[in-house]
Amino acid sequence: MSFNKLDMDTFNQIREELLGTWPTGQGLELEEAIAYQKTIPESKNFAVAMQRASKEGKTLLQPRAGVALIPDHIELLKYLETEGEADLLPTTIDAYTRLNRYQEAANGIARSLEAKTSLLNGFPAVNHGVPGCRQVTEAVSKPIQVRHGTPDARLLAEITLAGGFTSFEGGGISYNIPYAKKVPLKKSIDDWRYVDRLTGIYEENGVHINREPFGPLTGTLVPPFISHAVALIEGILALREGVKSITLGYGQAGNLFQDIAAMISLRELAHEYFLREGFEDYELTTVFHQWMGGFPEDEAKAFSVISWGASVAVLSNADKVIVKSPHEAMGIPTKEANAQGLRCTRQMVSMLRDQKFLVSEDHREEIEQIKREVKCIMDAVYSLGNGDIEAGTIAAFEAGALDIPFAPSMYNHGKILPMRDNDGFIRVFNKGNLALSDDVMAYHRDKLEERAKAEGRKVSFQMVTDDIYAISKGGLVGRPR
Amino acid sequence: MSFNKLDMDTFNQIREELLGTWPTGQGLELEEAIAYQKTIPESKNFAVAMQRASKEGKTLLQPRAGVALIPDHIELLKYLETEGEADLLPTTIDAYTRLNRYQEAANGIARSLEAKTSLLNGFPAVNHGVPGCRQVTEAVSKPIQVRHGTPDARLLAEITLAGGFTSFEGGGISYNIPYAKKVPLKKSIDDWRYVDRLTGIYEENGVHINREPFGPLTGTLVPPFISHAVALIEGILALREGVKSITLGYGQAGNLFQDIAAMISLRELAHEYFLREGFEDYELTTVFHQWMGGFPEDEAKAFSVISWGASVAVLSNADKVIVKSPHEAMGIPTKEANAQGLRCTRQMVSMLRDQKFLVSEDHREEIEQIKREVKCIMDAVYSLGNGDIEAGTIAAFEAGALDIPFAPSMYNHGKILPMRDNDGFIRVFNKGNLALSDDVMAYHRDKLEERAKAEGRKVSFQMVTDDIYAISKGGLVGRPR
Amino acid sequence: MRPKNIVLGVIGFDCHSVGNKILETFFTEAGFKVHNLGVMVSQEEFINAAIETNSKAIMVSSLYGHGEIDCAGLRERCIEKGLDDILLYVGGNLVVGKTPFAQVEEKFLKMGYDRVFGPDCSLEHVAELLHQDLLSREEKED
Amino acid sequence: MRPKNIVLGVIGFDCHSVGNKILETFFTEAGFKVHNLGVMVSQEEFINAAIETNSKAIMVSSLYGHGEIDCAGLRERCIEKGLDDILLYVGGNLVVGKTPFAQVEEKFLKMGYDRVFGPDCSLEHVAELLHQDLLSREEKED
Ligand code: B12
Ligand code: B12
Repeated sequence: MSFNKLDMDTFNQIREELLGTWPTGQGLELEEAIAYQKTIPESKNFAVAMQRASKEGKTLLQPRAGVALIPDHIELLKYLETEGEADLLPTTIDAYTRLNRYQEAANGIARSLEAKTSLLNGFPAVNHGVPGCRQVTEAVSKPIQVRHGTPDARLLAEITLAGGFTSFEGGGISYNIPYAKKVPLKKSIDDWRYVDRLTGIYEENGVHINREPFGPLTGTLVPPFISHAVALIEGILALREGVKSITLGYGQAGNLFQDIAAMISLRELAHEYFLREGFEDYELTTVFHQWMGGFPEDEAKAFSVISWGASVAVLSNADKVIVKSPHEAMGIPTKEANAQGLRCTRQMVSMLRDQKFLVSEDHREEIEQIKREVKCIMDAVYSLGNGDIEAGTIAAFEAGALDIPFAPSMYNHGKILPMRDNDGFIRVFNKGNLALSDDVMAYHRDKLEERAKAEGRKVSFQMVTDDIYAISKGGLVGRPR
Repeated sequence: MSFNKLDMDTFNQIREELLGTWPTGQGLELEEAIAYQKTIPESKNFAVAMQRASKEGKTLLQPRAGVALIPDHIELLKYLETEGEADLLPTTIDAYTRLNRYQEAANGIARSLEAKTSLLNGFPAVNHGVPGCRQVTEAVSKPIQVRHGTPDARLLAEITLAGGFTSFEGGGISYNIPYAKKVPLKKSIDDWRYVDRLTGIYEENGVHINREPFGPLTGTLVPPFISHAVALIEGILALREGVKSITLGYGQAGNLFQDIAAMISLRELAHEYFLREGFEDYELTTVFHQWMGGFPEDEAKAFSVISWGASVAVLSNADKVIVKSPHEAMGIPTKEANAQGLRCTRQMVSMLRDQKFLVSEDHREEIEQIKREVKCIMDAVYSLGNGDIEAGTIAAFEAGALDIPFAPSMYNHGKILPMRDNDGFIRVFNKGNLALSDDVMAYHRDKLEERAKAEGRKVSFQMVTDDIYAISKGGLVGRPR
Repeated sequence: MRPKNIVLGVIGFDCHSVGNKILETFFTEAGFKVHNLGVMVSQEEFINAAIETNSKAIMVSSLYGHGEIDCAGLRERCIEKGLDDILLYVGGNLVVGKTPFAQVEEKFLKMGYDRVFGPDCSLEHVAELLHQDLLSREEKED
Repeated sequence: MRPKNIVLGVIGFDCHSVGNKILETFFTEAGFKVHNLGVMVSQEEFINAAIETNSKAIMVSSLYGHGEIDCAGLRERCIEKGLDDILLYVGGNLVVGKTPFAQVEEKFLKMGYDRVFGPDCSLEHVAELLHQDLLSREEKED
């Protein structure tokens, strides 16, 4: 089958309309933006930093952070650079901007100015416009990325890339299904095609920009094969539009061996599928997210969860780890709490970076198991789309052949129920319409029966609920009380 | 060869003299003490708790804690029980008492009363006497142990066991060589024979008392085979005197695979050597100590070190973990900091308890390597003593065939220099007179050369210093700066 | 006794769906008839649903930090629409940043919410309070 | 310039030997002639060693928490024994419990120590200060 990049005419037509949707978009020149990007020193380029980390076997640390006002946001980032020892910086975007509610964001900025504290849960980059973004990116010395959760991120991408950010998170599936309710998947995939094409244009003009599909999805009991399938699809779609630096992500599941198997299989699968799609010229790196589900409120316990994520990130050779803070269960962290999460992670990363993980035969078997599962899903996607991966993805979500647990989107089937087995591996309890083969499902069912037997209760929905609360209540497998 | 328990005449003779050395010893009746111990509910018996943990595959949490005055000490322990969620309680003894300086301890009590805060680094149990100890042990609801570092702990044992403690830490080597300067090894081994015999007498009278040789020794770059050899010797000496519940310890070295190999080999070796000595009727359990060397000052980083220790404790199936606090680098922790260390550890233990560790072939090889090393040392001890393990131990220390790194004792050879290899395993750089075979040493040297090559510097003493500081400065292997 | 109707949803542009699914299951098992609007629910949608289903309580969640902005004015709008006596419960991570709960509670009580809950609240306790509160409203009405 | 004699040791009944071994190596490499008494050193032993070796500085370590008790009176005893002008440096975990360093410093300065160091002190910096302090004592003597 064949595919083409989004053609320049269509791109320009969309672009013209897009830039008119909010005042800060008006008059944005791509040439000027590219020229500006070229003035940014290599030491601040995200793609370069990721590739170097991968070559040197390092795990880079990145927090999440964003507040409403520019001076506060700069202060926050600088604190995370110095006191937090962060290697990479974020700019987390507020939830109004994520849903293109720029008027509400403006209101949030105004109320934050009044209240002298941020009432927004992130940095409203579109409202602050290109000059505001440049103020931020120029004030820091580390590579900096836009992190968000935006189904239609086209304007955000235009403004932030012109604003000097060198990496952009998200994808048409991962920033829709877990983040939105009513956005059609076809629309978000199309809109992200624009973002990827924009990135491709930068690349073609000699500006290296990193792209990172959002690995963890809903952050809640997501079996590795599901997030892997999404990562592979979004990776392929990005490479098609000319993206060169791609970072695939995965959110910690909790069991050491499942997580390491997931990280190993993610890398191996990506190369396999990318090659199969005809791509050879790309830089693949990985990111591991510390526990993305509910956290314990007690800070000493939260440190433990952060540390465990940090250990597994290093042991699995992630090129980057996304760091949580001891405030996670309660609210957006203060800069101090955020820096504590970073320093805790830093200590772990440096204690463990020299340690090679010795993979056993049984462990290798779990790696193969994940690959088998991913193959089931990807085969279904390709076949439902008659070889067209976009159409196949949309059809797969519609049919529930690809299904993300606990997601809010009405375009998600929402029938799959994951559950932990007796060792804490996330397995599938109810597959819904997931395109898993019978032998794969038999394996999952055996594993879950093992747990049911150990707990002296039937495999049931109660276990799912217990598993969701487990880590925040101190545990991994939600045992009966 | 043959051996006998310390005979009752000698025991009683020593005892009479001993009890006269400080007023609180006078008139202490063993029958009364045994009768008192029998009134203690089983739920508070340390030996029972350890054995149950082992059977149920649980890892119990125990902090270190002790202050000068009885009411404060009780408050502290109760806080650790409730806010700290500790499973087992300690009573850490102050350093004057450890060296039988009861007069200085009395002075410390007086000055603490004045200052309204503890000026002693532990609980002076001898000065507080049997009634004071009973006040403490009766006030708490968890099993409680005496933790110290006392070369001559005979009076301390008499008073605390009569005082209702159900476990007693230490041994003739482990509480001398790392803790004292001028105490002859022969003397401390003899004095600990008394302690073990006393414990044996309790056992023979139906009172189950746990004994725990101190595993970590100097806590600084101790290769597993050295602490294992000491643990085995002290275990054998204790069993000989009638001890039935024995907990062997090990201090975290830092590399996950070395630590797990150490814990597995410790258990396997103990059963092997105990059986060889003719013991079959004993309860063997294990304790893992979170990092015993220098800590980072920053509390967020300290949490990371605590968490790492907690993870390895669970993954290695330790029956008990000794918990550090985020204040470790700075001073004796407040009760709050101590409880934070416990809660952090609790979270990790419950997140990881369901996870089975998958041991690979290469990993199994490290287990065998430790066993080969221990065999070298134990063979030397047996042969130097012509089969008499006490004499052999004394001779081995004198010859340096058994040598503890960085120890203050003049009865320790002090020539061995340990160092980390490129993966962070602790190896032997300079063996001094250690009884290691040539092939074992060749393995160590190869591993260290690997590191030297990676660092582009010669294997040197500077590396040892760098390794000592590594964790406190954020690292494991002390890389050149 | 017929099960009591309640409306449930996550307000504003908030996508956190996990807690919402759990609340739906929980309150249903606790004997309520739950009308769950899911995530990203506007004030209008809450009010219309309450009117349509004749619910006597609205359970508002806000997790993502914009609770202060999103929740303001709901009480006034309820009164406008004739829902004079409706119970308003609100819970979640209601403000941006870790904040002493008493402060958060005060803020939302002032906005006209009847009860305010942190993310750590015991759902059993909430269900009890809700039964009681609904009962005493009924008694008042009688 | 001949290397300057200094006495080093861990005071009281303190067994922490690791830092002591490092200090010995460090100060030797920094150009001092170090008379290391090791751990568990009494005040008398420090003073006698200083007299015997004609040392102009005593470097006292205390790690185990009893520093406040063990270190008191050393200055007075030095004067008694005719060591009027000897430099007294003290370092380590000097008191029981995590305490703001300024407080610890004040306590030990009052006891007559010339300089006080926490466990995190930079040894390079200490060596510099020691060279300077010894130099200015010599100048005074001249
Ligand atoms: C998983 C998660 C996500 C997932 C959500 C996936 C999904 N679709 O559900 C993803 C990754 C997508 C996500 C995204 C974001 N998240 Co989020 N997320 C979490 C996390 C880790 C767990 C939430 C969860 O599922 N908990 C488990 C469920 C069972 O608990 P719960 O949601 O708290 O609900 C219970 C209680 O709150 C209570 N409750 C809730 N509502 C009500 C109502 C009533 C009446 C009552 C009585 C009780 C009650 O009962 C519920 C059941 O027990 C929390 C932090 C945490 N809690 O650890 C952050 C958190 C909620 N997220 C946060 C933020 C800011 C965001 C983002 C804006 C991104 C960002 N800036 O970091 C976006 C949101 C974008 C948007 N449009 O909404 C913040 C909110 C900050 C604040 N309030 O100050 C939190 C607290 C993290 C943090 N500390 O920064 N998130
Ligand atoms: C290893 C260790 C042990 C080992 C010691 C083995 C040995 N023989 O050396 C063992 C396990 C045996 C042990 C025992 C005890 N320990 Co201990 N131990 C430690 C630990 C973890 C590391 C010490 C170390 O080796 N650090 C590495 C070296 C290189 O650093 P250092 O010792 O700090 O020395 C440097 C600096 O302090 C400085 N410095 C030191 N002296 C001087 C002097 C001058 C003039 C200058 C300029 C600088 C300077 O330079 C040195 C080199 O860089 C520390 C906590 C920590 N630091 O993390 C606790 C610690 C020192 N121990 C402590 C205690 C209380 C004890 C015990 C009493 C047991 C107990 N109650 O817990 C017993 C002591 C019994 C006795 N008689 O002394 C406390 C002291 C508490 C306090 N001051 O409030 C500490 C701080 C732990 C804690 N937070 O509770 N310990």
